[in-house]
Amino acid sequence: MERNDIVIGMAGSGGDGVVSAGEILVSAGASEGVHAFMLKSFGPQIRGGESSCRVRLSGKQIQSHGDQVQVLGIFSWNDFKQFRGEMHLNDPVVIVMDSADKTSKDDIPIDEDIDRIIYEVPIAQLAKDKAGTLQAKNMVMLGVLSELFGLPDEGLRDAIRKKFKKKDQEVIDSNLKAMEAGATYVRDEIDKTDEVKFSFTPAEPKVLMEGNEAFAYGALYAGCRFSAGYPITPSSEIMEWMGRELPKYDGTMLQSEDELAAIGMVIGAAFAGKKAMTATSGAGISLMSEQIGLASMAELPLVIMNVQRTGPSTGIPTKTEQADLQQALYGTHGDANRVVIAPADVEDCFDVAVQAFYISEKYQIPVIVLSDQYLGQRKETFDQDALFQSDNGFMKTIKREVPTGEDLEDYKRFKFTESGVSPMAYPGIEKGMYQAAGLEHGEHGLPTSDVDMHAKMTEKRFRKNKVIAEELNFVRFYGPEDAEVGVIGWGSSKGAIKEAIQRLNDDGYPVSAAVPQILMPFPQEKLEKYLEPLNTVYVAEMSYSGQFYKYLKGFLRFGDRELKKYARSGAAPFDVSEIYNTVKQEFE
Amino acid sequence: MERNDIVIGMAGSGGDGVVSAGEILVSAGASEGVHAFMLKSFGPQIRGGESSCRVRLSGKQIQSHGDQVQVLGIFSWNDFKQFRGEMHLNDPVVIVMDSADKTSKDDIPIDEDIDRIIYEVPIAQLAKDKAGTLQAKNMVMLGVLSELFGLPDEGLRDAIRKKFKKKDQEVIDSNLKAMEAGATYVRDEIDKTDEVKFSFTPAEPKVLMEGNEAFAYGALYAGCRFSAGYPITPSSEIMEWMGRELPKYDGTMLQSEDELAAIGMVIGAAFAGKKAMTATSGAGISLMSEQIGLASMAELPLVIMNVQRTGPSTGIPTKTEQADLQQALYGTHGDANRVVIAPADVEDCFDVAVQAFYISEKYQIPVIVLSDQYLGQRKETFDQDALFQSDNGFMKTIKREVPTGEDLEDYKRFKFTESGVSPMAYPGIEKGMYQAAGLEHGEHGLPTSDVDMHAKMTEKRFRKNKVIAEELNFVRFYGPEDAEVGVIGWGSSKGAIKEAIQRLNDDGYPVSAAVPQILMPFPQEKLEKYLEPLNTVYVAEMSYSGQFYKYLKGFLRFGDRELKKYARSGAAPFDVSEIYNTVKQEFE
Amino acid sequence: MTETNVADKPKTQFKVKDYKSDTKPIWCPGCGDFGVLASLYQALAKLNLPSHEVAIISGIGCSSRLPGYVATYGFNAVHGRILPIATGVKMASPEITVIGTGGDGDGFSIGMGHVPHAARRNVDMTYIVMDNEIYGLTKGQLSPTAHVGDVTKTSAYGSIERPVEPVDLMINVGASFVARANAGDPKQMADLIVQAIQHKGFAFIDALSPCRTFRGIEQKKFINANTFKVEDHDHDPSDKRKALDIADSQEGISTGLLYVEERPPYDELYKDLRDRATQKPVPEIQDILQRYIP
Amino acid sequence: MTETNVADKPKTQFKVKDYKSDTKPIWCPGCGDFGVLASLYQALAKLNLPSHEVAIISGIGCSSRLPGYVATYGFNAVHGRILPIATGVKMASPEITVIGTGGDGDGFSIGMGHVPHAARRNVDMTYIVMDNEIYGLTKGQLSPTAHVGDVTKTSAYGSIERPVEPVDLMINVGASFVARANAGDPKQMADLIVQAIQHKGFAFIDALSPCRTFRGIEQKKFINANTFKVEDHDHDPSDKRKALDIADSQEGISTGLLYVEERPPYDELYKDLRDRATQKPVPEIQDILQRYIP
Ligand SMILES: Cc1ncc(C[n+]2csc(CCOP(=O)(O)OP(=O)(O)O)c2C)c(N)n1
Ligand SMILES: Cc1ncc(C[n+]2csc(CCOP(=O)(O)OP(=O)(O)O)c2C)c(N)n1
Ligand code: SF4
Ligand code: SF4
Ligand SMILES: [Mg+2]
Ligand SMILES: [Mg+2]
Repeated sequence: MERNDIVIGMAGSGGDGVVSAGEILVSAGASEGVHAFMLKSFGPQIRGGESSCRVRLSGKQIQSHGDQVQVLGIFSWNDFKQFRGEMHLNDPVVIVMDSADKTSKDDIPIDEDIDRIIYEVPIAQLAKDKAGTLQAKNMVMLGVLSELFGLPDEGLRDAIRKKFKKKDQEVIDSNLKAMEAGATYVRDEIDKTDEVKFSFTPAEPKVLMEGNEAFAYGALYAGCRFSAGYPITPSSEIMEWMGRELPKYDGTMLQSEDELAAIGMVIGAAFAGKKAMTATSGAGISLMSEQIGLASMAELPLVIMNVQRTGPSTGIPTKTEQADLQQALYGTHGDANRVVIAPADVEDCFDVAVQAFYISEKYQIPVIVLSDQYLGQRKETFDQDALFQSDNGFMKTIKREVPTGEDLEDYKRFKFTESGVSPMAYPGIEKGMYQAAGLEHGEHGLPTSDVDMHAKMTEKRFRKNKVIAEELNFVRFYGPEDAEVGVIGWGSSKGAIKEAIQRLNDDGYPVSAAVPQILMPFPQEKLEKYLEPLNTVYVAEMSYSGQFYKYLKGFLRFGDRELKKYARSGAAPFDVSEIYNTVKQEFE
Repeated sequence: MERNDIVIGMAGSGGDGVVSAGEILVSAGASEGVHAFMLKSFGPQIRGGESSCRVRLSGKQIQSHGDQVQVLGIFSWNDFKQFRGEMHLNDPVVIVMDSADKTSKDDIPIDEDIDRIIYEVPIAQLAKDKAGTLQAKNMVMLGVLSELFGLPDEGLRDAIRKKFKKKDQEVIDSNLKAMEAGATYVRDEIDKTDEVKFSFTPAEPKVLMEGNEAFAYGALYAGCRFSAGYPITPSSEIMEWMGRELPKYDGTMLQSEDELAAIGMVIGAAFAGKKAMTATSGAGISLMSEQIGLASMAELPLVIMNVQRTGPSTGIPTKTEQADLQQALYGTHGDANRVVIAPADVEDCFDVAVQAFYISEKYQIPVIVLSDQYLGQRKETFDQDALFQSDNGFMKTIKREVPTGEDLEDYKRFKFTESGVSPMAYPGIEKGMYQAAGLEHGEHGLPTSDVDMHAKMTEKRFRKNKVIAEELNFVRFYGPEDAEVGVIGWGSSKGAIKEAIQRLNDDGYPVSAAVPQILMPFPQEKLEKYLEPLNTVYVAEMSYSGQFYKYLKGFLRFGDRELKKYARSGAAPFDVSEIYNTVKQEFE
Repeated sequence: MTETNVADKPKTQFKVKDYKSDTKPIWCPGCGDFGVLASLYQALAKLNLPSHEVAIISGIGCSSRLPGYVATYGFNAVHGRILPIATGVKMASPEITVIGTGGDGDGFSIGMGHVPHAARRNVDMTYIVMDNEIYGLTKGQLSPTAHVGDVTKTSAYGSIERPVEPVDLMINVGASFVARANAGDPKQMADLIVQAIQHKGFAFIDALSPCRTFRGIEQKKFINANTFKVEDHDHDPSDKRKALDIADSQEGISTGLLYVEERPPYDELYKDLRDRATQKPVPEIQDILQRYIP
Repeated sequence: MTETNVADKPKTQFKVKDYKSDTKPIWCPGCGDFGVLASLYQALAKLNLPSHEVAIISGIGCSSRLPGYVATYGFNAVHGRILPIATGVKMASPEITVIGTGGDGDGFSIGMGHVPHAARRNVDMTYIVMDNEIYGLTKGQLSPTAHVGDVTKTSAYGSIERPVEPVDLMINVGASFVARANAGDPKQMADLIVQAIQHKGFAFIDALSPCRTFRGIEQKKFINANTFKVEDHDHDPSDKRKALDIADSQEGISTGLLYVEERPPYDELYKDLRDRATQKPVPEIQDILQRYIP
């Protein structure tokens, strides 16, 4: 069976180079214009432990890591075990394994019910013989896979050359030889009995990026020139990127002593007039919560990226979840207004970065961006011209409004205005001197404990929400307008939801979905309109307690229609079939 | 008009001793068995600035600071200005003022529409003449008020004696003389034209306490022997109380370097087997949020008191608000289970302390107690036998379940059980050794990144909620069962709500109210039953964004009935008439 | 500061009154912080710094109310975060004169985690701690600089904790300018503030600023009776060991410039870093995309 | 520990294997932390401490995984909070032997705010920092003990920050026992851990523990080549100035016991405090109520 969509899983130990192989594979795909997607996963070992990757290649636009793994490349069954829970296998599954692994057929750690077609290849042997080093095992595997399933082999060779371009020609040659040995072995020794065959039409190369890179790049593009952070998985790549790039563009990246200092430095820079941001995760965002309240009170524009991981507490730092939503919405004491916005795919991380800076600068408010490990650390392709034109056509960059001549006569930093936004001075601007404060204050910024002033200022700070909601209310909708059953999700779940809806529609089910990009202020009108035709609505999210579900119930009028929760704890992202099967039940 | 309920306001500068006078007044009331209530309020000045107090005395059980001020004692109109916003005056208002204040009648800073009866008394003069010191001005004022309005004068004299009992007899005498001078002046010089006359029947002396004291006392009673904290207004009295008392009972109070350390020390002590707590407010609770997640993940029993103040950020440290609710419910990353419970009056602070330790120890979960400045720093009376028998009959103290012989053979700290609670060892218990962690873990406590184990452990941690909700679901209900309009409120708003309901019922309106004591897990069944007869429901809270309203909407089925929000920013607590007037509109 | 044209203007001579804001201090009569404020006005005037080119960052505490009384840019932030916020301001706008002002609790209890880092980075700022050995604003609890035996609201039976020694600490963790001054000696204080602001790098002043309300008049008397000036002792502030010796002197509390070291400040080091980063040609931002096309 | 009968039992002689848990370390081959772990087993056995009377508190980092490998009570808590949590354990249960183990980032970056306070209080515990001058667990970012010029994932153009000196810092802020040891010398390390645990008060060990993965074999070689033992130099650890001198020695990295001071630990001071609090008769808890009836 020819197909233009294939999901390949690989597992082995650190030395097996599983993740490198995956990277070469997606890079090869991208260079031949194939849509590619890659997830990696590691065991607890710091280095040299088990690792796995899942690669999806497709001729058509893809939105997720896909679903069941069709092809499994195994260096060691023992290493695979660690990933059993997250790698759901297709039935039948095609397996390429190193014949050096002597696990008996009966002990292979996959579900008994799943049919399997197994090709044993002396991978280690070939690597040693043909490339002279066991390190080339992954190249042999790539050769085998490529030959067996028709992967973009020219791209593969290119990608290998690029990967080792800083090494000697010798290294490149021996890796290419190893790949070739794998392919030759297939041609000479293997009788293909499975039906998996990838077919694709080469096209213009695609961009291949990780979400964290896309976000950092978007921030730079938006004019961010100050970033402070403290390393934390899975967000560190953002500060590392910033640390390399910002100094080139007259910017500053500081590694602070902790997250309290990171957000403090960002607050200082924002007060000083710079577009500033920090990125963190898990524990880090909780530590920042006090000063997020300060930014809210002092109406400072800044952007805080939270690449969510599995929680609570330290949780599982290397895995994903969507359970920091409530923390983003409410995680500080007092009525502290802020904006929360969530990217839905890698390319969207760029767009959302641009929008986050736009909103924060224009409305003088902290903007929290909710990405997650699934989004931040996956590799995904998109078209070359997609980046600088966002899905919702929004790619504006601005700088905050400063007070002008007249304002400066008796400068009121927190002047009551219709929109709630007051022109903002910063050190260096003559006559703009004022005192910023976490204390409640009057229009000039001076502390007050007056009951009425507190009421008025609170109202001012929240007034912005209406204006923001008018300007930014992007929601992704999928499926027919007259659907009966709807799915609402957010952030990184978009991919699985979108694909599930497509599949359901293809199968004749009247189902639609809505994925809001901005979560606070919420695009209420659009969502209420979306609800109109629906009888049943599912809220799908990777949070056991159903944080999004509770949030939506807080203000959306669901009326009589049935509201269902598809909420589960995270660590593994949604599979397409999970959403598909859940929603399909409605029609049974 | 004789009345057995009077509200007296006083304002002056620091040196005027306004707050002392108030304290003497409530103490006098309490000692004569009168119900008493006192609020104090200060201007921004650290010392010597404006201050004010409001004292309510009543022959019947009271629930709040009452409503409009009937009698105003003024040392200086200029100082009064600061408190105009929070002191709502009765019409007519009776004013006793120092004739030394030369503010012209027209410039008196009170609402023009309010009728006033003014008595001018040479207060400073009398103090100097009769007691030889201006410091006795407040005593003169007390004498005047007592004589004019029939306050408990024997009690007053007693209270003065007690107040100065550590001073010389001379001091006592001169203060008594000053008071007498005030009374004499009234008898000799004043022609009473107002109708305010307080009448009361002396009874057994009442207990007079502040909420912070009651909570600290309750914690000690519950067996708490470890407390760590960092000073912060308006919660510091709790750690100060603990610092004085705990060492007497073999306990420990540590002042930590910050709130991160405070909660850390408490976590250490809880891990070590002690009943432990901390108290904080505002910024402090936000700083603790990371480690609240740790306690949730490691299933550690501990109690965190948040005496809420006006926020966000530093806000107004000396004033009240109810806007930390969402922070308490959700203020950390990840799905971190915890219990949230809110006392409703001073005596309830004691009860809730006992319950908080009961829940935390029995269910091994962090318990957040939400008090506020209005509750923590007010003085309120209650009957002598009220304290050790709580409103809901719950006054149990327990200690956590430790593993027994069999459990210890292969001790599983996080063993899956039906209730979600697993016996908990601590250092010193043989064979109980385990590793606690903020990382996701298996039954033995060892770190895991397994998707399924994360799902099972998350479920385990949340399973407790069902059992807790069965055991603790106390709700205060007021008004008739067949009411048409209902009010739901929480925490310190209880007083104003209860009194408003009484007043509305007295006036013939079919209105009821519900005030849940435990907010998470929420007493859902009881509340849903409560909703049944109602056509309209008001959610009343001191939070601009309507945090409680949104929370309730997240899971309560309100059906067709109209749901209304009475949500306003804080700084001033609810007046009875505020609730009364709002709800009464329903019938107009 | 590329957006504003700070340097081009002819300088006028500013006076103390130009630095006074319209707000009246909320401090208690007799509070040492008045002295520090007065000295700061003096120092700013002496340096003739345009108010809009100065930013004063504070935390929370009586002392941290100071920025409100100065007509420069001010930020009365949250408790304990003066140093990170000040670092952010300075690194974002190196042209601005950055001053941090706060209390002993703000700086050495909750803010302690930032002290060694700001010092070792040598952030170019002046940090004045008004040390009254008590928590003033919260009404009298134990401070990290209070002494063993001190009875306060939270040490009812006397403190059992060895105090933090601000000057020792600062010298040890890498502050490049360390001074101590008596708030009751405005001339010395103003002189030291001038030097601290002029110093390129992290300058710390331990301002002995008595709390009349919670430490009584005795504290002030003690300070006045027990301080001596290092100038009178022929002290060489460039010698670290000597600085530590005189900081701990048995003869009393040393005041004056105790330690100073010339060392490039953080913003200058960062400029060099940018030079290294731009040695190779830097692409247009839009062209970074090319790197991601395999 | 009133609930358990710790002291009454006849003591058995424990062996290294009694302290090993069933969990296999996740550390990379060649990681210095293996050496520290082995030494800790040795030290516990030498001291013959019953495992249930020991609690090891760690933060987050490669090094902070250590408690999982020891069959005592353990707490793998959150990043940077070893010292407060350990203080809580010790003050709640003074009978328990409390050990803190973590990384340089955990201790001196995010955990810095607690260091001077635990030290000056003299909390009776042993704190071992596995100093590899890098962030291991998060895969190679700049650490506060890294050197100027070091290129890491977050210092692409070389670090511009003067490093924290753990030993200097600890001596200065009041630690009463300060040692440095090479993880590659298990005998020295084990000896020092034994002394640290025996010491009454806050004992710190700077464990030079190379990170093979992010610092390469060179780091280990450098340590082995450049350390010397203070025992060989006739060092007097009770002399603070000498301790500071040898800590900063130009001849190489000094190891061994650098500084020690006898001073009552926090829990003992607290016992005295309780004595003071109970000098006057203490009412039954129920009777406290009487105080509130006027
Ligand atoms: C996070 C946090 N914790 C506690 C407080 C309460 N608080 C305000 S000021 C202060 C300490 C004041 O002492 P200090 O810093 O010495 O300043 P001083 O008032 O003595 O000048 C404290 C604990 C706070 N505002 N924020
Ligand atoms: C609050 C918080 N911030 C950041 C992290 C991410 N993090 C985990 S370990 C670590 C530092 C590791 O370095 P170190 O403490 O030196 O330990 P090592 O791994 O080198 O032994 C960091 C930043 C975290 N877990 N929590
Ligand atoms: S309380 Fe002390 S520090 Fe605060 S203003 Fe008054 S005297 Fe100054
Ligand atoms: S990364 Fe470094 S510190 Fe961590 S286990 Fe590996 S060698 Fe050890
Ligand atoms: Mg102070
Ligand atoms: Mg390290």
